[in-house]
Amino acid sequence: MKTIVIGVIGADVHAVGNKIIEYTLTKSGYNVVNIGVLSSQEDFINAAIETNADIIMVSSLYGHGEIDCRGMRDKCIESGIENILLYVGGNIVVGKQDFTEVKKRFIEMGFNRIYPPGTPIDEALKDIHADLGE
Amino acid sequence: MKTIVIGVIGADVHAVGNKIIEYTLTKSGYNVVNIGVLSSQEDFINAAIETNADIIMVSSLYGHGEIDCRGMRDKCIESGIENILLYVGGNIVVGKQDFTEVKKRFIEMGFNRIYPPGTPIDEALKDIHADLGE
Amino acid sequence: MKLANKKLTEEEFLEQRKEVLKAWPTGNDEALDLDKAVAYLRSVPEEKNLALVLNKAKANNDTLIQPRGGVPVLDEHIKLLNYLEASGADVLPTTIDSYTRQNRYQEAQKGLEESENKKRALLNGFPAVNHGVAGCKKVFESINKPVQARHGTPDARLLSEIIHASGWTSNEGGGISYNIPYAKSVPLEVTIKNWQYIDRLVGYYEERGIKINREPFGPLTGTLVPPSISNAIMIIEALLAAEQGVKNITVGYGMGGNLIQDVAAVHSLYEQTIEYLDMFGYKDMEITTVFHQWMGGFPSDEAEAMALISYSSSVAALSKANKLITKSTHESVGIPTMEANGLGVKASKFIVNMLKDQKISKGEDLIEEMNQIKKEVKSLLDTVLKVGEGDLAVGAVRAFEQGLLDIPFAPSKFNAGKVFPARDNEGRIRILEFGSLAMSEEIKEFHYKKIKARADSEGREVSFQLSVDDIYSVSKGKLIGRPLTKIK
Amino acid sequence: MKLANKKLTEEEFLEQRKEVLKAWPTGNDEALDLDKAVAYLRSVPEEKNLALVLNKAKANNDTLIQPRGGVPVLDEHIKLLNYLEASGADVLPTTIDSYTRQNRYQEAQKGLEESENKKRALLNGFPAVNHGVAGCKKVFESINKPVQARHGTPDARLLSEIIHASGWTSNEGGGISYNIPYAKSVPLEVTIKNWQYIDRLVGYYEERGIKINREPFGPLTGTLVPPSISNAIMIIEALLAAEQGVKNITVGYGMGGNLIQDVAAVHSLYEQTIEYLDMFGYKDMEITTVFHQWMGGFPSDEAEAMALISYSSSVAALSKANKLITKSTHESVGIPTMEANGLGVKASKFIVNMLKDQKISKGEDLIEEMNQIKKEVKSLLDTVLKVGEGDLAVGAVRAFEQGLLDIPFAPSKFNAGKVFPARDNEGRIRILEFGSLAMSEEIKEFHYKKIKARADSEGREVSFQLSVDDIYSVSKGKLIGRPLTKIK
Ligand code: B12
Ligand code: B12
Repeated sequence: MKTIVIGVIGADVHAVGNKIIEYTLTKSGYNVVNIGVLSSQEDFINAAIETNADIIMVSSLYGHGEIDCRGMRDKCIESGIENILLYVGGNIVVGKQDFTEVKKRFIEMGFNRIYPPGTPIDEALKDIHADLGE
Repeated sequence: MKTIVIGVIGADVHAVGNKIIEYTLTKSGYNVVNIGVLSSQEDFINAAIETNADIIMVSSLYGHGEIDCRGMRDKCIESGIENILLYVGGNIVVGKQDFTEVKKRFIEMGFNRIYPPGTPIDEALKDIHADLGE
Repeated sequence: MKLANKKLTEEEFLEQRKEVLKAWPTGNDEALDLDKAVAYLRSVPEEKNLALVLNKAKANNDTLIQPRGGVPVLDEHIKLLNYLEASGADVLPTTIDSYTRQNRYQEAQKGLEESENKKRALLNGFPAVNHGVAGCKKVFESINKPVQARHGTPDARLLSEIIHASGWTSNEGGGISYNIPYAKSVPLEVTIKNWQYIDRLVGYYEERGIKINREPFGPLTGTLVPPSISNAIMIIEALLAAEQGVKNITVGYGMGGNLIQDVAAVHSLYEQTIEYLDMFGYKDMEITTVFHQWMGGFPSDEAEAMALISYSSSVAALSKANKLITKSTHESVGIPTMEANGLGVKASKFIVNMLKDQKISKGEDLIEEMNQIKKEVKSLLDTVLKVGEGDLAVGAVRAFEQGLLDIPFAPSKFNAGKVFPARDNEGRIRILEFGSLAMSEEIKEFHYKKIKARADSEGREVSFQLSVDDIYSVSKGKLIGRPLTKIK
Repeated sequence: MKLANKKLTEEEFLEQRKEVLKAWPTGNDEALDLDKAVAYLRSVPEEKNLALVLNKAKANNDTLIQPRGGVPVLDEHIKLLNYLEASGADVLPTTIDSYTRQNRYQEAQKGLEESENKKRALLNGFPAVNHGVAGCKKVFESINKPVQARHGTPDARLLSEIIHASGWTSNEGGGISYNIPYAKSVPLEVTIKNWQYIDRLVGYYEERGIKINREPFGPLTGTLVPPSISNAIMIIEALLAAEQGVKNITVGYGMGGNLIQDVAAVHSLYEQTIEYLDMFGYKDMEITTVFHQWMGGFPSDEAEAMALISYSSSVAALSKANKLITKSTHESVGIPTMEANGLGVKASKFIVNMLKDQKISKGEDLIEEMNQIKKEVKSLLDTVLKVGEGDLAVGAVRAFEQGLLDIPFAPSKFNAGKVFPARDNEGRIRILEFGSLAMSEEIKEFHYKKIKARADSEGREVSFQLSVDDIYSVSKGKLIGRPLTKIK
């Protein structure tokens, strides 16, 4: 069973999507480790190391995603999980911005998959399958 | 007392604005000759000649104004009232068009004043005053 | 032939038909052979037959969404309808241009050609007669939903022949509702006869097992029409249609603006239509209702227009109307672009979905308003039948002649034009001036009191100024046209 | 100090205040001297004092319009507020960024500076503490309407000091409503104490004749919150505020989606708030209500979003709420541009104007729903008082500890999180899983039956899947999250 760490980064308290993601991924047969809202980069990374996770799935809804996610890949490298898959989704920047622009910024930050607003978790399932070679 | 001929041109049956225009102009002290809806260019011109009118005020709401108004200035000239003021207002063309464009077309057709959609008759009162030298 | 509310015999109908088809060359099309038309209509699939689609919507408690829309050039029109379908329209329209409505096919032809050449619409609708059966069939075959003709044509006989033979399973209009608001000098007697013919055509198909929907035009002038007046006319037109053999009828209502009055109007329209059809012995009737979003002057601000569209949809959904005719954010300016039209469809659909499973209970206020409307409708219909000496068609003509029936703000010279409406303190449409409208002293008293209370609260006299202010008010963002400084 | 629902003495308050002002350098501003602040607030004109503006709206039967909105950079924020004012907002917001909400002023400073440099907002709101009294006064002096701080801050003591001293006459929040939905690990005891301080500050001003409005945050998680739960929390927070000397309170409610339930909720919220304040002997209270447009996931289509905004406004107007908090067509995507925000204001204002003079009568259905809500609220409040041994503050803490009070979908670990809601067949929000929620068997029976009827009509089991479907449904254009193929 593959393991996915999920949570909401930064000072973000949007809990609903997080609960739904847990529900959906669990139902789809993954071992879900949910660190909940208001989680720091360290919280994600520690949980991933402890559970030997395959994916870290960062939610950011409140708009500070760009600030909150900076340097996360570096921290993964420092912590020895340089190859972990980093997904991010929700409403990851402030306001309605051109998403190709936004995506570029997050790719540069070392994220593997970046989802635009309103992508329900169900739509990410096929990417998970693909990335995990299932 | 100055005389104004009003009416709705062409196959147009929008009667409400016409009734309001009659009410407003009469209240403002003009002699209003209302030929009503579904009026032809000839109906307007004949009424103007008969009553020795100062202005012909054409309403066109339904969108065919451009076709319906063509050649009206020429007909006025033929009928010997070449100097009569021609006003037109309502929703004089089909759809939401750039109004400066529209205005140009109607100026070329010999109209003196052309009003964009939603101009209530009250707003035209000052133009009438000015044009009639009141 | 003398006017009477009596079914045309097949012979009379076919005799008249010969003349009708001669009015314009496209009447010559062999597809207008009735056997061929019957065969073609038989092949129309269930989901493209508006009569059946409406019956189903009614059973499912759905409110179908239908925009208005029509452009002159054939391919452009097909593009428009497909776009509207993709936006979520359940029923597709074809709005006919104003020359065709006046049977000025020559001018329509000119406008059509010029539109084709200039690549810019010069007509305000689709000239269906000029396009003929070939064009109209092409429209029908290019879409997946039922299509209805919407116009305002005093003499729509040829038009109706063409559209039905092309698989269009619904036609809007009626002898009164497509005359008084849409013409100046066509006698009512003439239009009632025209529409008897049109209904008889539908009856002809019905006799051959083909369901076609007919929809009297409820909003009339769209301008502060008191519900009892429009409902009475809807019922008259339903009865006249039923006599000619029409079975599937959608009676209409144009939003007034006050939620309770609007819901009451739709409920009582439905109930009284059934009641009168029953009373006159018409069997197996299939009756549905259609609600028109605000039909008066629209606000020019697009956000406000969208709000008005949405509010109209809420009222429609709460009234449980089976169909909703939508407007667009361009309404106050001109014929909408297809995009703007599509947005109106989307917003409206969203609202009816939100309200699909909701209702407002029949509280006292709603029941009282329904009773009031029904009482007034009865008063009007009783009078029509009385002056018609039992004949509804004759009665309608005489009632209009004498101002016993009278539609506010209508252009027709066969309409007395003595009735003036105004809103009361809750924004319900009441009657300020009755003229000769056939209503009892008690009813008049009721209306006067309501309007007086409003005028009092605004510190002014009961006068025509109230009507004028109310005509403008919604476009200015208020339901009631109160003076700016409200005196307590 | 032990938690108790007891007014802080002036000494206690002033003592605590010293610490509060030390949390960030801007707390040092001499304008925070209370005498100076009192003098400044005295100079606030009537039409810029939200407490007075709300009282007037209530007297006139108006629904005031207030958008959300806040951007990091001072001049940009002023521009935004002026734009919203020009769009028709009656009350102006200042939404505070999320770092400030967590008292992370350092990060807020970084975000502010980066936003200034990059000319692109990196914070999701206005960092009022970092801007300090100088900045906040500049905001206040640049506009002509009252301004309110809106946030979600468990410890908003310094923030509240700064905004009130700057002439902002209203503050949103409360010890429960700005904790459970907005924090993960802040004990309820701590936030209740924080908000007692904030209320005491308002009480301090009130004692000096300065009216300041307080507004508990009604929508909580904005996600299928049963009205009785949010109403109960509103009443608790109103009572806690009143104890500290607050007089002008606006209790809030977030739209659920069913018209009748929403109207019933606002009516009963108002009535029970008054009732409980009376019961506990608080005199001269000025109570108003605020309605929040749909607070859950929004549709991404802008026409649909506008429809939802308009529908929300209709419900608000019919509920006769005194204030309406608006959304924008960008809601599902991100913080709106000022233009999109302004359109939401315009549309909302249009609707409340259309409905200003309208009401829906208290039919049986509405009255029953009100009675149901009131019964449930009483059950919750009785329990809170019981477990608190008469003390409301203590009772609130213990009730949450034991899951007797429980807010669906909240992030706080001090919330049991055992309650799951789902809609019934009319779209009213009912409770599927009660956890330990303090409700009688009779109430549970009622909810179960309602939800069972819905599940039955959809041919499926009563399960958490209903809640999940209902969370998504509105954003997908349906009120009820029914399965696609509805089995009869
Ligand atoms: C009510 C209405 C109707 C009623 C009319 C009833 C009647 N007999 O009067 C009904 C339902 C019957 C109707 C029918 C049609 N209508 Co119509 N109707 C309207 C509507 C909603 C309001 C008009 C109204 O009464 N306004 C209130 C009065 C007080 O305002 P007003 O008419 O604008 O007049 C004022 C000003 O324009 C100005 N004014 C007018 N003339 C002049 C002249 C001068 C010189 C000046 C200074 C000012 C001035 O002063 C008036 C008083 O303040 C408008 C859209 C809108 N405005 O919201 C569409 C509208 C005018 N209709 C339109 C159309 C197309 C039609 C139809 C063809 C059907 C269709 N395709 O939907 C038919 C036409 C039938 C025909 N042959 O004419 C279009 C015209 C489109 C265009 N120009 O591109 C409009 C704009 C709607 C739209 N956006 O599609 N309609
Ligand atoms: C409900 C809500 C709230 C509730 C949250 C309650 C709670 N504790 O959970 C309350 C009212 C408390 C709230 C508060 C705030 N909110 Co809020 N909120 C919303 C709202 C309306 C719905 C969110 C929701 O629950 N949706 C339903 C769930 C199921 O969907 P979801 O959250 O989008 O999650 C799904 C997908 O995004 C996706 N997904 C999520 N993460 C990931 C990750 C991956 C890898 C993948 C593949 C998919 C994925 O899958 C999820 C399940 O399908 C949204 C706007 C919207 N969407 O309509 C704003 C919104 C998220 N909030 C916003 C903001 C700004 C705030 C506030 C700062 C207040 C404010 N300024 O108005 C505070 C923030 C407090 C804080 N510190 O975090 C903004 C964010 C702006 C931005 N990014 O530019 C939004 C977008 C509204 C807006 N347009 O302004 N909010």
